[in-house]
Amino acid sequence: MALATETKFTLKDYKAADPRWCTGCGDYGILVALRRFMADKQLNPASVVNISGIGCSGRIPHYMNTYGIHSIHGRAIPVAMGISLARPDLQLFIESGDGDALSIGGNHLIHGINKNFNCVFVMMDNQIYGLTKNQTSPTTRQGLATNTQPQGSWLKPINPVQFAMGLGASFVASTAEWLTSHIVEVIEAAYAHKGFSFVHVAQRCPKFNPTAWEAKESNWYSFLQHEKGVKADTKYGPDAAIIEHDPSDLGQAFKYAMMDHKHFGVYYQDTSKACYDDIVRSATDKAVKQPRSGLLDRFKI
Amino acid sequence: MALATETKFTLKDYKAADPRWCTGCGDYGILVALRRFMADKQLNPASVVNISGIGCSGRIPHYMNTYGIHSIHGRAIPVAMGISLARPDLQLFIESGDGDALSIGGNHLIHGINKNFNCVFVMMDNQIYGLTKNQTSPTTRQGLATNTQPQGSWLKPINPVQFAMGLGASFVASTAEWLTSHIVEVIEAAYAHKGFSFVHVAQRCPKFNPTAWEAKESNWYSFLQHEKGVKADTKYGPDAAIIEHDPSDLGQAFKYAMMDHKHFGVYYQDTSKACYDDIVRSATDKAVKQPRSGLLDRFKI
Amino acid sequence: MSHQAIRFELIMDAGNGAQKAGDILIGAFAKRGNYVYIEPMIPAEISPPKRTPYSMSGVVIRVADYDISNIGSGTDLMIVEHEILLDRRLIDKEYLPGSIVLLDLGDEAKNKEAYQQAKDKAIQAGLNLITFNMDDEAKKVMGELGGNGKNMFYLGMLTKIFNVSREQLETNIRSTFKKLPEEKLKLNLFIFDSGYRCASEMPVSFEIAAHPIEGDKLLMDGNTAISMGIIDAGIKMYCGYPITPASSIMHVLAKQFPQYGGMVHQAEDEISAIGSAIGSYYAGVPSVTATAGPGISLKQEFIGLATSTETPLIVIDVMRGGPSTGLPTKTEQSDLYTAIFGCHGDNTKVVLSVANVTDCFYAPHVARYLTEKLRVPVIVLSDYLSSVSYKVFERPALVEMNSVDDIPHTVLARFGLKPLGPVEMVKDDQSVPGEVGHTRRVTGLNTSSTGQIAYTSDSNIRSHDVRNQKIQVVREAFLTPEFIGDASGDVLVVAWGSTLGSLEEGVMMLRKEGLKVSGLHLKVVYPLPMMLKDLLKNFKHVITAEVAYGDNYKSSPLAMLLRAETLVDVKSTIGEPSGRPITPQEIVTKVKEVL
Amino acid sequence: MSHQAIRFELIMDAGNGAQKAGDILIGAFAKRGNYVYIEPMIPAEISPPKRTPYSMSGVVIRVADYDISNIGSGTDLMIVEHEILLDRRLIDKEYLPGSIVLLDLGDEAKNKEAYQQAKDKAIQAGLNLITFNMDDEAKKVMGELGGNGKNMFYLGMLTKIFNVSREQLETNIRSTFKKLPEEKLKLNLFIFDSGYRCASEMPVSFEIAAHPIEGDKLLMDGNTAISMGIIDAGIKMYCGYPITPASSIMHVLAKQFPQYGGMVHQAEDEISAIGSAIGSYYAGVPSVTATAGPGISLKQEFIGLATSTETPLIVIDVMRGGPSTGLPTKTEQSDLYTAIFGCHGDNTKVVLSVANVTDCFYAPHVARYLTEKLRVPVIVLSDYLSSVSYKVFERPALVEMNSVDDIPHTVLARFGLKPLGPVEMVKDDQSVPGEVGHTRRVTGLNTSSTGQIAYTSDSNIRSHDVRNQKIQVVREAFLTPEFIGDASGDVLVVAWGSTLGSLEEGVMMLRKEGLKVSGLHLKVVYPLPMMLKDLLKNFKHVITAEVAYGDNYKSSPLAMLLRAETLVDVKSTIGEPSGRPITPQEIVTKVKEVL
Ligand SMILES: Cc1ncc(C[n+]2csc(CCOP(=O)(O)OP(=O)(O)O)c2C)c(N)n1
Ligand SMILES: Cc1ncc(C[n+]2csc(CCOP(=O)(O)OP(=O)(O)O)c2C)c(N)n1
Ligand code: SF4
Ligand code: SF4
Ligand SMILES: [Mg+2]
Ligand SMILES: [Mg+2]
Repeated sequence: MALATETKFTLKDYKAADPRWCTGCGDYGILVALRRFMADKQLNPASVVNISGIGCSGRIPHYMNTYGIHSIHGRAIPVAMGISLARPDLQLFIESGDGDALSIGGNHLIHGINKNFNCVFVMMDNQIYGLTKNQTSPTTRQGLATNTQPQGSWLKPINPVQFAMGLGASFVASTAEWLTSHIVEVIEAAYAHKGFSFVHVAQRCPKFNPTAWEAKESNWYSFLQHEKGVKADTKYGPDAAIIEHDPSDLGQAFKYAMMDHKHFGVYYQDTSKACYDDIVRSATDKAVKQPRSGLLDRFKI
Repeated sequence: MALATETKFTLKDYKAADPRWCTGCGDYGILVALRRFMADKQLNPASVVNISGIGCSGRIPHYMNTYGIHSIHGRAIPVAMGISLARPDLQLFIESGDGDALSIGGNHLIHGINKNFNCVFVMMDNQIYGLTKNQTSPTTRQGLATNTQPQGSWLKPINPVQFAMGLGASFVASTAEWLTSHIVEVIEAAYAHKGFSFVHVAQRCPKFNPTAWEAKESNWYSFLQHEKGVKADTKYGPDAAIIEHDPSDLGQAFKYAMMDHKHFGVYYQDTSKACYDDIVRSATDKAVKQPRSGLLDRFKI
Repeated sequence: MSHQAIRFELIMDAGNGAQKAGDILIGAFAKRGNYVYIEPMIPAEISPPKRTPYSMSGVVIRVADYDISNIGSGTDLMIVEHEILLDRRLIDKEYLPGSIVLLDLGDEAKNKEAYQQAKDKAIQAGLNLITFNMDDEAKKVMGELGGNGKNMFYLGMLTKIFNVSREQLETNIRSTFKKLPEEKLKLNLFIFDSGYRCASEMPVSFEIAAHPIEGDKLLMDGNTAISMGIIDAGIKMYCGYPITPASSIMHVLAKQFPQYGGMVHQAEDEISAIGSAIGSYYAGVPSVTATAGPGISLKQEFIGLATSTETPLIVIDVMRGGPSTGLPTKTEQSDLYTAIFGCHGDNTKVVLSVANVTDCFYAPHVARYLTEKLRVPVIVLSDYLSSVSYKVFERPALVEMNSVDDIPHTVLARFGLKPLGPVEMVKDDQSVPGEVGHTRRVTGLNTSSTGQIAYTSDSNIRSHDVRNQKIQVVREAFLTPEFIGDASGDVLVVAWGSTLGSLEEGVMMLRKEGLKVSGLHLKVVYPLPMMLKDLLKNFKHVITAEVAYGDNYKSSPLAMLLRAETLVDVKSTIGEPSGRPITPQEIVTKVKEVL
Repeated sequence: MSHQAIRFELIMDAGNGAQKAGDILIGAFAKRGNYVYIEPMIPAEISPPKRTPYSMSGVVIRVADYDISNIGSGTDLMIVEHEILLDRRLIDKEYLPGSIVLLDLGDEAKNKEAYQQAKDKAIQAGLNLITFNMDDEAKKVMGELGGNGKNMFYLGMLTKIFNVSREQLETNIRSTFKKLPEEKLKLNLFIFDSGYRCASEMPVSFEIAAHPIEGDKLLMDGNTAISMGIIDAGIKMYCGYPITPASSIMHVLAKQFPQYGGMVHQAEDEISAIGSAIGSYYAGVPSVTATAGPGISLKQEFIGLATSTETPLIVIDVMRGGPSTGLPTKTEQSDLYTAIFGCHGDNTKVVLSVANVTDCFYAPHVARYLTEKLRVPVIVLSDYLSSVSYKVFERPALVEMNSVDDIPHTVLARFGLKPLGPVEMVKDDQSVPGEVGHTRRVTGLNTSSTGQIAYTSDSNIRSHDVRNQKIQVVREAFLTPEFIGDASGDVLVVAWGSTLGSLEEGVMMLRKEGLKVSGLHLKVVYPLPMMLKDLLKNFKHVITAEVAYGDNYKSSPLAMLLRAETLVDVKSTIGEPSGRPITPQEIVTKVKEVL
C-alpha cells in the first residue's frame, strides 16, 4: 500500500461524481471547501477516507475522489473509529447532518468526543431534516412549522457548539459554508489538531428551511479570531464583529458557546487530551510479542 | 382506574420480592431509600411506575410493589417517555446504571434531559459493569484493571453530573446510597421538581469495584446545602465540608460539577424549562376536536 | 377511440411540478366518473440537478371506466420534458408496443445530437414518437413566472388529449393555487390554454367512458388511509422517526391527530420510538409506530421485549428496496422475513399485509384487535407502492372503535379472520397502571404465571408454549381463503400485499383465454392458515408473485414459508427486486411459461 | 465398580467456590488420563442471597476413559450443600434412577423441616440419599478462613470417591492458590483432608479406568477456543460490547491479543461495535465482533450495510435463552432465524455453527476465509453450552494464518466445505484505502458495477443476482455430508451446533440396539447443501434435535429450513427451550417414539 507522494494534486483530483443537491444548497460550499483544503494541504486522495451517515449531508463521500463510506444513519462515527484504530496512516473526515449527529447519532457523538480519536468531524447544520423532507431536527428553531411539528417546532434547539463543549471536546469550531475562506481555514485548523475535531458548519437549505441562516447579512454574528485559531472573514462577513479569543480559554469558550449571538471561529482547543486510538494502539505496540506457534501451550494438561 | 387515596401506606406496602444482590451491595440502600421516600410522601403504589434498563441496577422494579417495567439495556428512558405522554397521572421513576445510562443509553439520556419530561431519573453509579461481571464503564476510574481493560481502564471517566449539566438538565443532584437520609431528601427534591430530575447516586459494588467509593470516610466530599436544595447529612458524613449553594446559580453549579472533589446535594434546578410532555399533551388538549364521523369527508371527490 | 383503461405518464425534471399537474388532472377524471390509480415517480434525492437522468420525476396515471386496482402493465402515452428523461425512462421498458411518446423539443438547442439519439431510440423501440414545442407566447409567460409553469402546458395537453372538461380543469387549477394572486393564476391558466391548443393540433385523442360514479367515492393514498385508520381504530399515540416512505403517516397525523385526541411523538431514533410506543400501551393508551427498511432492523430488540412482557405493540413497516439503504423510493416486498423472524430468540407475532387503500384503512383496526387480544406484537407490512399510490375507491364504513370488542366481523373477514377464541397469557395479571391492588412488574426475563422471574426449564418451556398457543389461536380463526377463479386447476398464483391488484387482473386475463389459472392472496402472512396445504394440493403448479428476490435454491419469502408449511413445491416464479410493481402482463407471461 | 463414563455434580450456593473445586478436580482427572467434560451452572445474578433457590451454582462433570463429547444424560452422584439447593435441583430431573445424593446436614439446624421434606423428595424420586456432616475441626478451620473452604471439603470427598491421587490434588490446590500465604493454604488443605476422610467412611466409590492419554491434549472452554482461533486466524481487531455469554471472548482477548499484535475495542454499544468492525475491515484489517441475544438484534442494520458495501464482516453470536433478555445463563438454539433473516431486505450471508471446542477454534479461520472471498457477512453461532463447557481434547494444529489462502483444506473440510470457486462482486473495484489510483466509495444504496449509485431496475436486479450467486458458490463448495451411521434407514436425526455430542452418543446407543437410526450434523447452517434433498429421502422419518421451540404447526428453526429446501416432512421432534442441553438419552427416547 505505497502512497504516492510526489504528485501535485489539483482541485480536480478530489472531484468524483456530480452532486445531486438542490440548487442553492449550502452543501456545495462545504464540498468545495473540503476539496480546496485537501488541495491546499496536498492530501493524497488515496489515503483520505470520508465517512458519512445518511442525509443530504451524507452524500459528500460520493462526490470526493477519495476513499469513502456512505454508511447508515447516525453511525458514521463507529465506522470511523474502527478505521482509526486499524489504520493510523489514513486521514479521516466524517460528514454528518444535524439530525444524523444529534438525533439518532447522539450517543456515538458523545463517545467519539470522549474517546477523542483522531478525525475531523464536520456537522452540516441546516437545522432541518433535508433528505426526508422537512421534519424537525434537534437544531430546528423553536416555532418553525415542519412536517412533524406543523404547529411550530416544540422545543428550544440544541446548540451544537455548547453540546460539544459540554461533553469535553478537545477541539470545537464553528463556521459557515458561505464564508468561503473561513471554512477552509477552520477545516485546516481542525485537521492540524490531533484528536476529535468538532467542526460545526452553518448550512443553508433553501428547499426546506430558507429562513435558517441569513447569509446575505453579517451583523448577526461575530468572528472569534486568534493567532492560535483562525482569522475573521471580512470579505464575506463585513459587518460581523471581530473578537480576539484564545482557544485555550475554556471558561470564555463556554461563554461564547452559550450566548444566543452566534460566533464563528475556533472556540476551544485542548492539545493535551489523550487520544483513545493512540492508547489502544500503543498498548498493542508495546506488548511483548509472542510467537503464535506457542499460542496453545498454556492449555496443555 | 380509580386511585385509592384514603389508605395509609407503610414501608411494607412498597415491598415486593426479595432482592438478589450481593451482600453489601449499595443497591439495597437505594431500594430502601425509594421505599422510604414513597412511604413518606404516601405515594399510591398503584400509580407509581418504576422503569429500568438492564444491570444489577435494573432489578429495582422487581423489588418495588408498584407497577414496573424491567426493560432493555439502556432504553428505560424511551419507555418512560411513552408512559409520561400517555398518562400524566402516573409517577415515574427510572433506575439506570452507569453503563446503562452513559454507555449504551447515552442518546436517550441526552434526549430525555432535553425533552425534560416529568420523571425522577436515578443513576446508580458503581463505576463498573456489575451484572456482566467487571467491565470498564464510562465512569470507571482511569487505571482500574477490569475484564475488558486489564491493563487499567484507558480513559478519564465521564463525570455524570457535569454530563447532565452540560446537556442542560433542569434538575441535577448527587447523593450516595450510604447517606440514608440525604438520599431520601434528594429523591424528594427530585420528585418535587417538575421535569426530568437527574439524580446521581454513588453506589458501592463490593463485588467488582470495592475501592470505588469510600463510604467509611467522609472527608473526600462536601455537601451542597441550601434551603431550596437539601440539608447536609452530618450523621453519615461527619467530616464532609458543608457549602451553601443556591441551586439556581448555574455558573457556580458548573464549577462544583467540574471539580475533582466530589459534592453531594442539589447542584442545579431550573423551574422554568418547558416540559415536552406538557407541550405535546396540551397541543392535543387545546386542539378543536372533530367528531370521528366526519373523518373521511375531506377525501370525497 | 374508446378505451376501458388507459395508462399515461408525465415525465419531468424533479421540482417542475409534474406531480401537481397529475393531481389536478385526476381530480377532474374522478369528478366526471372515472376510476384512477396514480403512482408518483419520486427521485431519492430532493431536487437533483435538472437535465440529468437522476432528475426523473413524474406521475404514472391509469384511468378507466371500471374500478382498477393497479397501475397496469404498460404505458399507452407519455409526455416527456426533454431528451435525457426520455432516454432514462426508456430503460425501464414500461411502454406498450406502438404507444405514443410526446417529446418536448424545448431543450433541443442544448444538445441536438442527444435529442436525435433519444428519438432514434424511441423509434427503434417501436414507439410512436411525436415532437412538439411550446409556442413563444407561452414561453414568454413562463419567463414572467420565473421559469415555472411548464407543467401547466402539459396539463393543458393532457386535458385535451383525454377530452376532459376544460372548465373542470380551470376550477381545479384555481382551487389548487388558491393562495396565488389572481394575476399569477391567470398566467398559469394562459399556459394551460396554450398546451390545450397545442394538443388540439395533434392526431392524438383518447375517449374514456365516464359513468356517474355511484355511492360515495374517496381519493386517497395508502399512507393517508393508514393514518385515518389509526384515528378510526381509536389509537391515541403515534411514536415515530422520519424515514421514507413511512414518514407521511407521521405528517398526516401531526396535522390531524390532535383534533381526534391523539398525539404524535417524534423520537430521537427508531429504537426510542418503539420504546415509547410500548410504554404508552403498557400504560393503557393504544399506540403505534411506523417505519421502513433500516428502521425495522433497529426495532427488533424492543419487539422482543413486547413479546416477553406481553405488552401490545403495533409496528407498521412500509417496505422499500433493500438491503441496507437500498432504493428508498422504490417498492419491494423483502421485509417479510425480518417481520416474522427478525428478533433473536423464539418469535411469536402476527404479520399482516395490505393490498390496497381500503386495507390500509382497516389494518390498524385489525392490528389493534389482535395485539390487545393476544398481547403479541403485530407487524403491518405495507410498501412504497401502496404508500404513495392513490386511487378512487368506495368510502369505507367508519368503525369509530373505542374498545377492540367494537370491531365488526366484516373488518376481520377482510383480513380472512373470524373473531379469536379464548387466549391464555403467560402472566395471569395483565392490569394497567393505576389499577389498585394490581401492581405488577414486567420484564424481558422469563417469568412464571405470577410474573416472577423464573429460570427453571419447566417455566421457560411453559412461557414458550403459552406464547405459541396464542399463534395457534390465530390459525384457528382463519376463514377459508377465497380464490380468484376456481379452487383447483393447473396453476395457482399466490401473492400478498400490494400485488393483489395485478394478481386479479392477470388471473382474469388468463382465465379469459380459457386457462385453468387461479389466484390466492394472503393478508395475514404470519401465521398461515392450516388448510393451505389442502388447498394448494389441488393445483398442478403453485407459484408466487412477490416483488422480491428468489431463485431455484433460495425461494422468495412467501414461497419459502409456503414450502415449509405445506411441503408443496411452491416456486418463486413471478417478480424480482426491480423496484417496480409486478404488472398483470408479467403474471400472464410468467404463468404461460409454467403451463 | 468400574465405569466407562460417570457424571457427577457439586451444587453449592453461588460464591462458595463450587466451580473452583471442579476446576481443580478435573485438572487431576485429565492429568491421570481421563477425558472430562464440565458444564458450570451459573446463576443469572452475581451473588444472589445464599440459601435461596436462585443461589444455585455449581458444576456438572462427566469423566470417562474415552473421548466424550457431551455432558451425558443424567447424574450418577451429586454433593449438595443444603436442602434448598437439593429441592431446587431435583426440579430439573436430571438425575438417573438410583443415583447417589450426598447431602450436607450442616444447615439442618436452620430448618429441620425443610431438610426432611427435601430428603423425602429425594427418596421418593428413587434416589440413594446419604447424608453427612463436616467434622467440628473442619468447621473450626472454616471459621478461621472467614467461613470459606467448604468447597475444599467437598473436593476432598470427591477425590476419595473417584479415587483420584491425593498428591495430585494437593499439587493442583497449591498451584491454584499460589498467591495465598502458606498458612492459609495449609488450612485449606486441612479441610480438604477432612473431606477425604469423611468420604472414606462412605459406601461410595467409583473407579474410572485411566489410560495414559496419547498425544498432546488441551483443556479449554469454547469461548477461549474461539479467542485463540481468532488469534491463529490472523484477525487483528476485536470490537465488542459486554454481554453474557459472549463477554469472556473479549476478556480473554483483552489479556492476550496485544501480545499477538491485536487490539480489543470496547464500544459504547453493540451497534457501535459492529460499525467499528466494519470500519476496520474496510480499511484492510481483519476484525470480528461477538455478541449474544439482544446484541444480535441490535446489529442487524449494520449487517445489511456490510452486505451492500461488500465489506467483510464476522459476527459471532453466542446464543442464550430468548426471547428478549430471556435466560441469560442458559443455553438455547433459537437465533438461527435472526442470523439468516434478521436484517431488512434481501439477505445474503453464510451462517456457521460450532459443535465443540475444536470447531470453536477453527470457526474464525473459516469465517475469515468465507467473508474475505465472498465479501458477505459471516455469522458464527455458538451457544451458552459451548461457551462455558470445557473439555479435554486433542491439540488442534495451528494455522498461523496470514492470508485467507493459507487455510488448510482440512479446516474447510471440518465445516463440510471445499475451497470456493470463483466469486463475482457487485462492484469491480474492491481496493483498500491507501491503494493509489483506486479511490472508491461504498454505500448502502444500490450501485452499478462501477460503484456509482444506481436506481434503475436492471442495476438493482443485477446486484441481487450477484450477491445471491455468491451464496450459490458456497452451495457448490459443499462436500457430501457424512452420516453418523448409515446413509439410509428408518430414522434420521439432523442437528446443528453443540448438539453434535449428544447426537453421536444417542445414535450410537440406538444403533447398538440394532435400530436403523442415523445422525446428520450441519456446521454450515446457511446455505444448505443442495444434495440434502436426496440424502434425506433415504430415510422413513427425518427429525431434528434442536434446543428450540417447535410444534406441529411451527417447526423449530432447522426443521423449517430443511422442509422449505427439501420438501421432506422433517419434524421438530427432539428438544425444547428448556435452557438445558439435549441429552443422548432424550434422543434415544424420542427416536423410539417415532419408530
Ligand atoms: C435508521 C434510519 N432512520 C431514518 C432514516 C431516514 N433518514 C435519512 S436522512 C434522515 C435525516 C436527515 O437529516 P440530517 O441528518 O439533518 O441531514 P440533512 O439531510 O439535513 O443533510 C433521516 C431521518 C434512515 N435512512 N435510516
Ligand atoms: C443490548 C444489551 N447489551 C448488553 C447487555 C448485557 N448487559 C447487561 S447489564 C450490562 C451493564 C451493566 O452495567 P451498569 O449499567 O453499570 O449496571 P450495574 O450492573 O453496574 O448496576 C450489560 C452490558 C444486555 N443485557 N443487553
Ligand atoms: S433539501 Fe436542503 S439540504 Fe437537501 S439538497 Fe436540498 S437544499 Fe440541500
Ligand atoms: S455485582 Fe456489584 S452492583 Fe451487582 S449486586 Fe453485586 S455488589 Fe451489587
Ligand atoms: Mg439537516
Ligand atoms: Mg454499574
